Amino acid sequence: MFNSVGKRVPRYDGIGHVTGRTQYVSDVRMPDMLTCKTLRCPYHKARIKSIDVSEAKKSQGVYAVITKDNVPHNLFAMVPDHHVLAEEITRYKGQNIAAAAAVNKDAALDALAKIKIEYEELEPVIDPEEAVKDGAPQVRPEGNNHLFDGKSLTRKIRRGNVEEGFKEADFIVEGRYTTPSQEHAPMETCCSVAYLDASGKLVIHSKAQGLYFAQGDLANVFQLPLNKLKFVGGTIGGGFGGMNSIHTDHIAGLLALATGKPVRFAMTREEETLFSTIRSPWIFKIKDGIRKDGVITARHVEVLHDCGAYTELGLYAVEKNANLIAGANLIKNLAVDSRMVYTNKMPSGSMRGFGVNVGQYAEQVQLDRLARAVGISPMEIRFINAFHVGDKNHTGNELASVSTIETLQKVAAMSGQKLPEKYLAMSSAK
Amino acid sequence: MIKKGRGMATVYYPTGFNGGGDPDLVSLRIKTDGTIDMTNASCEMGQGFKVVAIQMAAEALGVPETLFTIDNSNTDTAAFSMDTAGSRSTYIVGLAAISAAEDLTKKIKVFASASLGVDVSELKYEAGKVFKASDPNSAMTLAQIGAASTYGGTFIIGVGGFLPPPGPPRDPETGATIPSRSMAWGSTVIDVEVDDETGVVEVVNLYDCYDIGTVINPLMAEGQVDGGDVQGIGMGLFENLSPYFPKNIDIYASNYTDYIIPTFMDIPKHSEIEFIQSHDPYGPFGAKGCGEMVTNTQAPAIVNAIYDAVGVLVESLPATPENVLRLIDEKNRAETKAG
Amino acid sequence: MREYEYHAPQSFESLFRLASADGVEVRFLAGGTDLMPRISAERNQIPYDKKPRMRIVYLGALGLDNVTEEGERITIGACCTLSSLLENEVVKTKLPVLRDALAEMAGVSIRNTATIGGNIMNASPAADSVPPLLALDAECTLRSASGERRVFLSEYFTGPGKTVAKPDEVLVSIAVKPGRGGSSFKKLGRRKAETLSMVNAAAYLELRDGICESIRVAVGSAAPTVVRCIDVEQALVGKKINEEVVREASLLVTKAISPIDDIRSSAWYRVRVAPTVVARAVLTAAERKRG
Amino acid sequence: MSQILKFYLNGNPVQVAAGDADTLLDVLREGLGFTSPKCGCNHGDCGACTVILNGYSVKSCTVLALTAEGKNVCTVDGLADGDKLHPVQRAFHEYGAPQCGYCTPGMVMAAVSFLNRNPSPTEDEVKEALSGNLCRCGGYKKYVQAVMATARGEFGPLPEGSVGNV
Repeated sequence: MFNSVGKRVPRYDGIGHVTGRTQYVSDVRMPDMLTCKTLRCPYHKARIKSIDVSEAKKSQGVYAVITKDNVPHNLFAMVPDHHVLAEEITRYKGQNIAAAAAVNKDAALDALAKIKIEYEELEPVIDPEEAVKDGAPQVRPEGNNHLFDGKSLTRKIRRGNVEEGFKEADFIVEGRYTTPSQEHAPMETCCSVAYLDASGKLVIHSKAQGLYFAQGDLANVFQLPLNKLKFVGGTIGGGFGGMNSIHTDHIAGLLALATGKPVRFAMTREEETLFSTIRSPWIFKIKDGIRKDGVITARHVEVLHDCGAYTELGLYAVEKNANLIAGANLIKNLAVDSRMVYTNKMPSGSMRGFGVNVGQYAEQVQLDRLARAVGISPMEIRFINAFHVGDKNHTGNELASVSTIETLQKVAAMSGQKLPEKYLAMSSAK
Repeated sequence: MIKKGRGMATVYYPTGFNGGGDPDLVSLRIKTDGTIDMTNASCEMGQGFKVVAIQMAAEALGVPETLFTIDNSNTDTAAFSMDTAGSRSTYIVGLAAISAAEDLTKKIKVFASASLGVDVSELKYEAGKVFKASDPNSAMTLAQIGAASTYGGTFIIGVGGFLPPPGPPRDPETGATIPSRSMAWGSTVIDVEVDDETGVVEVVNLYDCYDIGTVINPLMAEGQVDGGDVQGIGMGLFENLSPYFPKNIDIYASNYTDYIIPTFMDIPKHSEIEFIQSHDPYGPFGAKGCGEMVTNTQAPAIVNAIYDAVGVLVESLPATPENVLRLIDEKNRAETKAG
Repeated sequence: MREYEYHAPQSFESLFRLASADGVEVRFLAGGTDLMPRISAERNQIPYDKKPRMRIVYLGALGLDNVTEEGERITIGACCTLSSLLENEVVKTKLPVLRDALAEMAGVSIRNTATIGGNIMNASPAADSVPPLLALDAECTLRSASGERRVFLSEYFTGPGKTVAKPDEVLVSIAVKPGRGGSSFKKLGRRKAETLSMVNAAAYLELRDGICESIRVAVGSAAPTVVRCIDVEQALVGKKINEEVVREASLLVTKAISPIDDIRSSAWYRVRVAPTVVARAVLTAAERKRG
Repeated sequence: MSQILKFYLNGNPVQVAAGDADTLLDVLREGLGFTSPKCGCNHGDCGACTVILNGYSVKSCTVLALTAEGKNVCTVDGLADGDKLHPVQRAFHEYGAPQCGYCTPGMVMAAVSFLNRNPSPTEDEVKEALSGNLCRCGGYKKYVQAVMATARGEFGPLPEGSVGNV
């Protein structure tokens, strides 16, 4: 039926990969290139009482040292609330405060050592369940709790009538599940090389997963029109969502503008692991009602997302999580109440399975719990509650192509599980 | 003692940005020898974007994929892409490529019409050739068109785009909206062995069955699934930046010595992948997104398998030996107490 | 940023001259798999503290990479790489406990570089080569300008990263007697390869008619240094070795250890599983003896 | 401080200034501009910087550059014979083993070094031998399949003589 589609064509750049000729951002070298290093906050939260970079600027081999005062517009990210360089109050350990560009790494680090900075360490809040409480240390001036649609503490889904659904149930099953902080851990750490081309255009070699997205975001930071800012990239040593957030492009670009020279800013593995965005922690509480016949009659989910110090992609994760948290099951009576709270940690980024796989862990483990409560098998509960073509999912989305049942049938066969005839006869078609 | 257990998980996953509204553009330009330059600024990060994009454009034009080059390298020359995220690239770039191919064939016909002196309505395009339906010998190949148009001062470039229809604004009370029209589906069965004296869990067998619609390139899709399995195992068993959170985050992993991701030795002894035959009504050639869903089933399937093996429920990821052993101890204490 | 200088002395005389300088921090370099990452990390930090110049003295040109056998005594040069030992016939046939450990240390490419002397001199409580050598009652030979001295490995470590070796003393070799007993090493890592031990243990025991005549047990990653488990040993000497007896005795390992919470494992877990790891090492050693 | 370092790189004599505490990886990438060995961790954990040193695979970020004096270093650049790829390279490509490709040069070198020593391995031996090379995109599975296929001779015989030997 198809000619090209469906063929096992080897990757376009595969020969480059196996010969080592593929050029990644971290391989880009320019003549006269400077190296950037940054001064990062050593505390979870602190007030910068004073900062003096005058000695650092005089340090040998240094071309520029910048702080927030040198950033045309100090906010970036999808929800542009993240500071490029820290303002008076730092919000997480490792937050960038100042950056130096110098002839080499040693000179850049030597310069940073000469920055005179006075901190007042402030009480941070790390635990999201503490952060939501009244009187918790404030992560941001707007408060720790995110207000959805500008007013609501919770992001809601309501379908059917949950109370009625619980009444219909033979068993009520509750569970609480948590997921930790995870790092994307791409093999290539985040790296940028920025320079001004012959026309004066700022060119940034970037690991961004979305070159245009980063371009738009940083045009605002640099206050440059799009014809004066070019992003180069598209071949990166792994992203997994981590490169949807900007970690080095902004600072490398600012330093290239400040020095007129090519500037390379490559994070060490330690910086990547500790200070880049992460898959941030989640807490899920699920209460389900289920009938003896295995039909889930009602579900109430409470979600708390620990967003870290800035919004980055946390809000998007909460939205996506809420839409999918009830899982691949037809649940007629559903309530979801999601909250997002800020804490003094590195911010929540997107990570493969973004907002969804954490919820699906909770939901799928809870589903087995339900099966055990009723006394049916894990396979059975999934067949019984499966979506069919034309069903509406939990956000009212009509499902066009559905195959829970088919994947279950196949995976049962693959793993040598014999299914009862009635499940073999089922189909997602109604 | 080693205890065996089996667990499973079933998931579904939207293709594209939450709520749609995330466009991509594609351009297709014929060169003087009939080869084709495709551009779109999606990111090649190992998923196989480039080859998959080319295969879809090749399919749409009915020509071999060897004719193509692809430029995704910068914001000056590559057509707009919203982002490479949300399991969207195959789907949205594919639909944009189909649209660009349609535009290209339309423009080729117009050009050939003048060159051949045949009315556009009498021309057909098939497999890299424009010809008169009633007289196939009256024809031009892509190479002829590329050369004649370029040297004749006509720029033939097919452009197209696709915008996943933006969903209605989310209702703040009910949450009703349309996150995506296309959903991918999947189920995984995992067999584990749990050492009940140390809490060490090993994934022994893994069976994945996914519906990602039409599989554009099985080699790349299998790679995504294999990689998803390994990341899922990492999430299920190992990965935690600060294991003492929320008590504190001052003991943390800062490198690959401490932040443990799976190695060659940690992959299942046996694993199988199947894609079921399926066709998405909206996706390019029936395809849906694949990249993210494939790392969603492993953690819950592992946790369910651990329960099957030793009767303890890991409610906080990851299922490290320590977490599993604590739960086993608690269970044993509770059972002793219950007598 | 501090300064570094590198030397590759071709003789011990020049080595000792280099080692006895004032005002510099002398570091001996063998394979470098531990030292180089430390140096690279240091060179990426903002240099707030003024540190003295580091003098890196390479030991690779001094011929310390041989395994020799003299009667019962096997002497291993400190600069033998882990891979060379794994491939060594003497190690393969006569020191199975060391072989066990070597095979589970890091991965091939690190073992191709890393040396046994380096693993000892790091004095990490998690060093995998140390429990086997302790179980074999190894003896270290240190050499300095004033001559050689021998120190039993059991008296070698004074704390994490600390040994009895003086700054100008070089570990040149490690000697063991394989003995007639059975031996084994067990490791509990966070994953199955290329990983540091959460707890490890090695055992050597001599059996006669199923009775334990002599035994040495060492456990790692559970105290400031790798430690001998004297209580476990005493509880087993003179006993008929079976699973029950070994498991009972292995519980006493908790008297020898004082673990901490770290990124790899909590103290609780180490205390909880140390007896299991020790028991498994002892039982496998006994099994091998019975063969 | 820095010193002049002389060694053989892919069979050719090279001479380069090396800092006294520079790693072999630093010198290959920064001193000589050979960017095929990748820096993934600079800590000896990931194996992206794997090269063959006197016949043995090593993680070049753990090797002090000046210790390579007079030695033979082989990077992935030295494997192909003109356009003719080494069987391991062909196998990796055709089996779709690399994904983002950042771990691939190191993986190739580890596999080549391993096959030189053990030309007919079992799957378990392959996994053990490559376990020091991390990959975050892929599932390792296709790398194992590709090495096994190479060992079976699917991509022709391995070149005579061991790579990177003196």
